[in-house]
Amino acid sequence: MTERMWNNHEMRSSYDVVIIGGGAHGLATAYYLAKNHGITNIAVIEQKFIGYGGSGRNTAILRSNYRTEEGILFYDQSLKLYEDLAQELDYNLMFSQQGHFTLGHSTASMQALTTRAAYNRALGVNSTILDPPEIKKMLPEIDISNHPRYPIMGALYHPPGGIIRHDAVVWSYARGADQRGVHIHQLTEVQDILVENGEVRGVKTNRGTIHCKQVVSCVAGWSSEICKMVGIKLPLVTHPLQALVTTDYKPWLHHVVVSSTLHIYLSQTDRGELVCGNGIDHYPHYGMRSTLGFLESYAAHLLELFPILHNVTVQRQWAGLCDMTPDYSPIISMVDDVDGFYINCGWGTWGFKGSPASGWNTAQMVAERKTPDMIAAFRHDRYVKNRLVGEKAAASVGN
Amino acid sequence: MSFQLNCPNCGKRAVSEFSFKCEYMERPEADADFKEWGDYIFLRENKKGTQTEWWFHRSGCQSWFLVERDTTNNTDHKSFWYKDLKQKK
Amino acid sequence: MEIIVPIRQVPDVALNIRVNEGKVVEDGVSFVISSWDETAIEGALQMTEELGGEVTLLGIGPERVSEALRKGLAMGAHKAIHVLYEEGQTDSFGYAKIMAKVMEGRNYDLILTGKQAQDTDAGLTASMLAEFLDLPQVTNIIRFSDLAVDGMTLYRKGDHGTEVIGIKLPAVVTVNDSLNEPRLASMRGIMMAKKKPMETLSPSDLGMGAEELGLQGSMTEVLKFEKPESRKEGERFEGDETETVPMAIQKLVSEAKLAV
Amino acid sequence: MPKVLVVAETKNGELKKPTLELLSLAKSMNLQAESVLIGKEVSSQADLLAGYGSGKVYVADDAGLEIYNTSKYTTLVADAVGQSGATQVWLTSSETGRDLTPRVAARMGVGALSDVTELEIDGDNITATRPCMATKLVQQCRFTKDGLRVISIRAGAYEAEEASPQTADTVSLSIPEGDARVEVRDIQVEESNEIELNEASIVVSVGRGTGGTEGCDFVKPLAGEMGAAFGASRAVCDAGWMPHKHQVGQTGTVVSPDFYFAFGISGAIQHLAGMSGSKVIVAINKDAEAPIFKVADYGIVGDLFKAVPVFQEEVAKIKN
Repeated sequence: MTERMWNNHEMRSSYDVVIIGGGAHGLATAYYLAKNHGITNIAVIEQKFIGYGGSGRNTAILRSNYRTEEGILFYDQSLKLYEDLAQELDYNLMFSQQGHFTLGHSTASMQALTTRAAYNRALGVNSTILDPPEIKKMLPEIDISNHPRYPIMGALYHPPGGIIRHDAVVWSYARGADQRGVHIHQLTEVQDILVENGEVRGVKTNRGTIHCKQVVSCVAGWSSEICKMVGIKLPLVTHPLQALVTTDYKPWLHHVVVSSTLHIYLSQTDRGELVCGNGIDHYPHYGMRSTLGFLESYAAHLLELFPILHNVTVQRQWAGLCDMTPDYSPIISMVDDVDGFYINCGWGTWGFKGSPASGWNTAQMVAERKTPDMIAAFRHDRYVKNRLVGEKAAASVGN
Repeated sequence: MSFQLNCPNCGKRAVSEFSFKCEYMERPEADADFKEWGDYIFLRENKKGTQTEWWFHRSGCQSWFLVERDTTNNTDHKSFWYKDLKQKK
Repeated sequence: MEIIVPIRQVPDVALNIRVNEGKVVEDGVSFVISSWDETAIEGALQMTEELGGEVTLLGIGPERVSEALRKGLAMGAHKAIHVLYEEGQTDSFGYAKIMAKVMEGRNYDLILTGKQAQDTDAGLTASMLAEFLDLPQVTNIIRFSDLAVDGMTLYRKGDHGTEVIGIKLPAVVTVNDSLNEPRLASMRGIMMAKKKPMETLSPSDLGMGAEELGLQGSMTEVLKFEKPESRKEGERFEGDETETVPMAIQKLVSEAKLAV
Repeated sequence: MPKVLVVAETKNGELKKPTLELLSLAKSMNLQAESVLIGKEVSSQADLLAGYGSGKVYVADDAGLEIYNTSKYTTLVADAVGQSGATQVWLTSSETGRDLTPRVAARMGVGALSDVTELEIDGDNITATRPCMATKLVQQCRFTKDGLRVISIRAGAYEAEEASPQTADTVSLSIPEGDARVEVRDIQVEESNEIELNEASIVVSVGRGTGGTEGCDFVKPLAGEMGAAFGASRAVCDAGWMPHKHQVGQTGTVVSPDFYFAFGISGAIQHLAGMSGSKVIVAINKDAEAPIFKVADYGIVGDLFKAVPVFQEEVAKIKN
């Protein structure tokens, strides 16, 4: 019998905090609430199973080379938490800080990358601009000739960026939270959130009602539906994002490579598979289906960068849901009109790398009932107050 | 799986010919306050289920039109002109 | 060798299939090439790799079938024929008639396809096609050998053993999935598939009228689909085998009336 | 007046149980039935067919019919249909039946329904129920045009009653030439004297969990001791651990015995589709998460190498 990573518990009729969503963000929040703040009477409720959503469907790329001060500091905290996470959770997360390339294919994108490098360095994040021969030295198989439709003009190189085993992050946060007394309830679907006189009273689920004074919504692509239950409209649009994994290939790619112009990013796992991701589908959708069109355009773009890969075969493709915000920054926020309700969403295509800092700060916000400085910029109503945190220029791919 | 979108002008075409624009919302009056306009610009229903939305036939007749579509599957959607939306109501 | 591989696009039966009011719910279903047909594509590719010639895929059905054909082209097939056909209520007889029309005037040595489609599980169309074209048939093959442009040896899984059959081409052959492990599409294959020729035909291009299509052109119809009463997990025995096995057998004898 | 022609199947000169099931079904429905008997040295079986209620028996007994041959069999069945004036042809859904059903139907210019598990007959109006989508669904079908009804029926869908031979009214069919483009050369028979998978009331099957030929051979004696047919998963047959004739599943033999014992079979969809018609399923597997447990009436989580000897002891106890 394999050792269970977390236990099944009877559902209590009340908890101090209910976290909706058993992905990396929800579980990290539960873990840090227990570890940093001693709050352990917590239920994490998940409609399917742990890691079913974006946490199990992303391409597990980590980096902090963002564009705004708020973004850079936040993702830098996240990356630093990731660096110590394997030791802290006593779990091999296979974190490999192999370095991260963002390729530029136009003068405009080189300018944007140069600005990012400067901002990054000013805030202590390691980022530099490389020219094509320097790129070629580190990625010998890349085509830096002027034959492709979009020749490479340079790259933003970010040495601390890398990849991690995403399932292991989810499982180890779940185990860490479980060991501290948190209850994880899978196959539990939220039907309503109970609010009285502007205060949270509980959560109605398909397995009965749970009484609580604090509810955290960490449901990414499904956030609009959950927040509607307390009368909050969000600036989110849910789009699918597709990815694929190839069959094993010789160890060949030792860095993460991203090209926003070609809409692709790829990395190689320790098993030799290439994990490849794309931009989001161009219309909103709640279905997680993969398309042939994605496969075709991906293959064409990949071979422009790396002609050597023409024989590599596709093993599997899949899709996940992304909750896109207008400024490509997340929402981590209290709500003025509903005391005890917290929103954690807007993770779009950039969520996995943010989950430790997201959990850390959300936990602090719930425990202290006030917004930590680190995430003050990420309020849900910043849009209508015209306080956007523009990270579109730092998104992996032009969506 | 991709699907074919029905353009009221050109008929069924591959969805890749079109641009999704935005879910349909009533536009505020010109003299509406800052908050009302802010909500209109940024906030979305983002409905899981049937919603009415703006589409644009980018690689075709360049028409803007409305589509009633279930966002959990794309089958059996309805396409129509804006003026017909008014008639519906 | 010129090989035509009729393929069928089916709902992925590995996933949950839902029924509403007697009909299969297509929403949320992902469509794939029927797995036995993938085996046939692989078999055809191996044959042409040895003898030269081309593999032509044939798909009949709505627009979405073109995706299945392109996936087959990405595996390495050379060209495809898509009969754009929206008629849902067509039986094996009706499909075999359409295929027979497609074959008219075409040059081919072999029609190779799956032993049955994964959605109907009927296994009728290929043999009916063989009869309509007056061609010999060998179904359910698990191996082939002695490949030549005019014939080959086929090994058919029969009721009493493996039947060894010499066949002269042209012929209709269906494959068992033990024949091979279908290859995956390569990046280059996926990219090249877009440029490979795809011939799109309508039933009227084939000279077929309404009386030959849909329910009118069929001999049978499906009245309704139902979800069978699904088996429920019964009793589970965990622990030491010397205890669990006698316990289970005792129940088998007393509850289920096992007699040996 | 409907009249059924049953296409009889034999093995080693003896009628197979599914054929008798078809005749018993016709009798229970009060349908007039005749049969066609094809093979080498099979004439002696005509009396048993008559005993099961077959009126005329159309016989083609020839050395050249020892191994199944699509072209010859199709011609013979079509000939028998013509002579008998049958309005329905019933076949079993064996490999022979699967090959022959569509060819006969097309020869007669009609459609067919295959692998039927339930028949409702009102004259020649037939409603048939058959599994589809890897048995995830069943469909109810019917014939829409007038003419001959060609149907193949799954083995075990109906019971065969006991009956004793009677003198048959036989008609000899003339032996056709067969298609010169096909040469049926040989049949590679792996073993005999074993119970046929689709006739057995108990099936003992092995999967990848046996680890190899030795593991399969370790379980096999249990089948003999239980009077069971011996089956295997596709993984086992493709790996060459057991011959293909043992394969249970949609690609091998579809079985619906009273008892199905799965040793070390995880339960791939096509395997489940080939055995989920079994009345009682017993699964033995080390992996508590194996999908086979979802369909098993009795699931034993454990090591098959430890479980088999205990099974043998217990079976011996029951026998005494």
